[in-house]
Amino acid sequence: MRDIMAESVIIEFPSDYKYLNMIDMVCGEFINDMDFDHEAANEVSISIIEACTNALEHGNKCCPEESVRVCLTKHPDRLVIEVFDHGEGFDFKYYLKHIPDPSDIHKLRGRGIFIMKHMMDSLYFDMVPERGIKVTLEKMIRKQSGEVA
Amino acid sequence: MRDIMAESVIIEFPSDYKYLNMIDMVCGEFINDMDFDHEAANEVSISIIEACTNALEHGNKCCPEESVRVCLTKHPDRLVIEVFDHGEGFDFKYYLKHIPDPSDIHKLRGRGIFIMKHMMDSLYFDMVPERGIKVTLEKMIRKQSGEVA
Amino acid sequence: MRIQTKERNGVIVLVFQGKLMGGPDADYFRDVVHKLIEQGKRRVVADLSGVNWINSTGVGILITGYTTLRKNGGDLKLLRVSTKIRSILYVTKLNLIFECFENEDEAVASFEGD
Amino acid sequence: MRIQTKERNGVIVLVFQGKLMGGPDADYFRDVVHKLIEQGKRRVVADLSGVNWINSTGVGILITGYTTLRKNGGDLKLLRVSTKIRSILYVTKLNLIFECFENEDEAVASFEGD
Ligand SMILES: Nc1ncnc2c1ncn2[C@@H]1O[C@H](COP(=O)(O)OP(=O)(O)O)[C@@H](O)[C@H]1O
Ligand SMILES: Nc1ncnc2c1ncn2[C@@H]1O[C@H](COP(=O)(O)OP(=O)(O)O)[C@@H](O)[C@H]1O
Repeated sequence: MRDIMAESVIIEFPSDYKYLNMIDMVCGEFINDMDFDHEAANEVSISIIEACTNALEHGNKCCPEESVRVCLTKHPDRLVIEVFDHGEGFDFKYYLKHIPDPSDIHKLRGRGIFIMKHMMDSLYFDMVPERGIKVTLEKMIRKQSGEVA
Repeated sequence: MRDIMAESVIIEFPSDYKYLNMIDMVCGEFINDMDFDHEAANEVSISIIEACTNALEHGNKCCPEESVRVCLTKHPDRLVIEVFDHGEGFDFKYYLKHIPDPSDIHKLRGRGIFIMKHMMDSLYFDMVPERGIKVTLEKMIRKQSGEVA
Repeated sequence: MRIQTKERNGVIVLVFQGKLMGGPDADYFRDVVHKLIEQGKRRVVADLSGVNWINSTGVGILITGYTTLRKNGGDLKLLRVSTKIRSILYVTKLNLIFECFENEDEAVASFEGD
Repeated sequence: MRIQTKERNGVIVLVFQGKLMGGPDADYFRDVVHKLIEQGKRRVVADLSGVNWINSTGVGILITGYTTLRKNGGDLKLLRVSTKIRSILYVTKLNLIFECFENEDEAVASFEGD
């Protein structure tokens, strides 16, 4: 698993919305020397905010004593974002097969996972024993031609 | 030790100078809603950079696989910064009693600890078993009058 | 999030400031919209230039405002949408729902003749 | 860190850009200073307006440049010092060593008559 060329930053913060911009800033700074274009960087920023919002709202029930942990890893060909909460999890296998229509104008919520799935190259969930949900997001570095690095 | 009113952010990064501005940004954002004036915030920023520079240079010998861990904690009356490295430590008891003159114009280095000691309200070192040095810095929130909160 | 309200030619311009992220923001905006409807004001422009942080729930807040206003014979149009909001609208296809403007005069004028 | 060199009335202005933090920066600046001395150029102004990150070693780099130039009959003066650099100079009392200027013309002119 551990890649010699990989470089990681880990950040852990209380379950409060006010820390979301800190995370976004850290992630923006972290990917600054990766070859993402403006659009890709934007998609990463939107997705990390969605993942952290879910962790603090659904996982940690907005309880400020429960922290959210984010691990950012830079590989030569991709960025990996892992977000951990302390919650009880949910039936993500079922959910991923039944993602609701995000264009439904009668719904306030339920678009976060859809958005992450579409903006990142991969999204998966794990239930980490004695901890909670871990969401893993990956974004590949694409070369000019649109090819993956 | 654990204070219910306290709020912490933890960040861990590879021993590379390029992460120092990320740390400074995180700390600046963290203390944003604390009652520090511009000068105090500046002193915190300078001190956290000194502490992290020492951790990555002296503690981790600039080895990028060794991480520096920073824990920021907001108390009602003060900010606490803890910086951990993976080094062998040094004779800080002796050093703190013999801090060299920082105005010596023949020296390139040796001013970091002096600066932290003068800019923060307290500075202490611990040797953490099986880990390395931990530096703890504290900055009190002063009310308008100059009184400590 | 804060919302400032102004009126121009019978059109309400809501100027959003700060985060648009769900939680209490959803209730706050719903109340604002309901009060407007009670006052018979149903032509609304949301100026989003001051929104510095948004997530999918923030976009959801806008869409429920839109739905409520439409149900009451009104409309919600968007003004000065950032790249981030635009990307979220696009990927969720909600861009097909919202009329977006870059210029306040044009947004206000677009209600004429309704 | 990058340093651009320009000359005005026999005074060298070194324009610093980026981090000033020790490590390789110390060697780089020492080389720059030594080359200037070899060329007989000993009146030097360091323009620090482009330095966005500094630590105590960065200040140490400046002070060793100062010491080397003084030993060779020259001087190093500072231009556009940020609040952060100023605080470090002040607490270490190195502010008593360095002449600081806000204006390039004044910094250059200060060497006249030396
Ligand atoms: N970390 C998590 N822990 C528990 N449940 C989660 C988590 N992330 C997502 N969920 C569940 O998945 C649903 C869909 O999430 P999402 O698409 O992000 O929309 P929203 O958060 O707006 O409901 C949530 O309503 C929640 O029930
Ligand atoms: N985290 C650390 N681990 C090991 N040694 C340290 C650490 N921090 C400081 N030191 C020692 O204390 C000395 C003084 O540190 P400092 O005042 O910051 O100046 P400088 O880092 O420029 O030498 C260092 O040269 C080093 O020997």
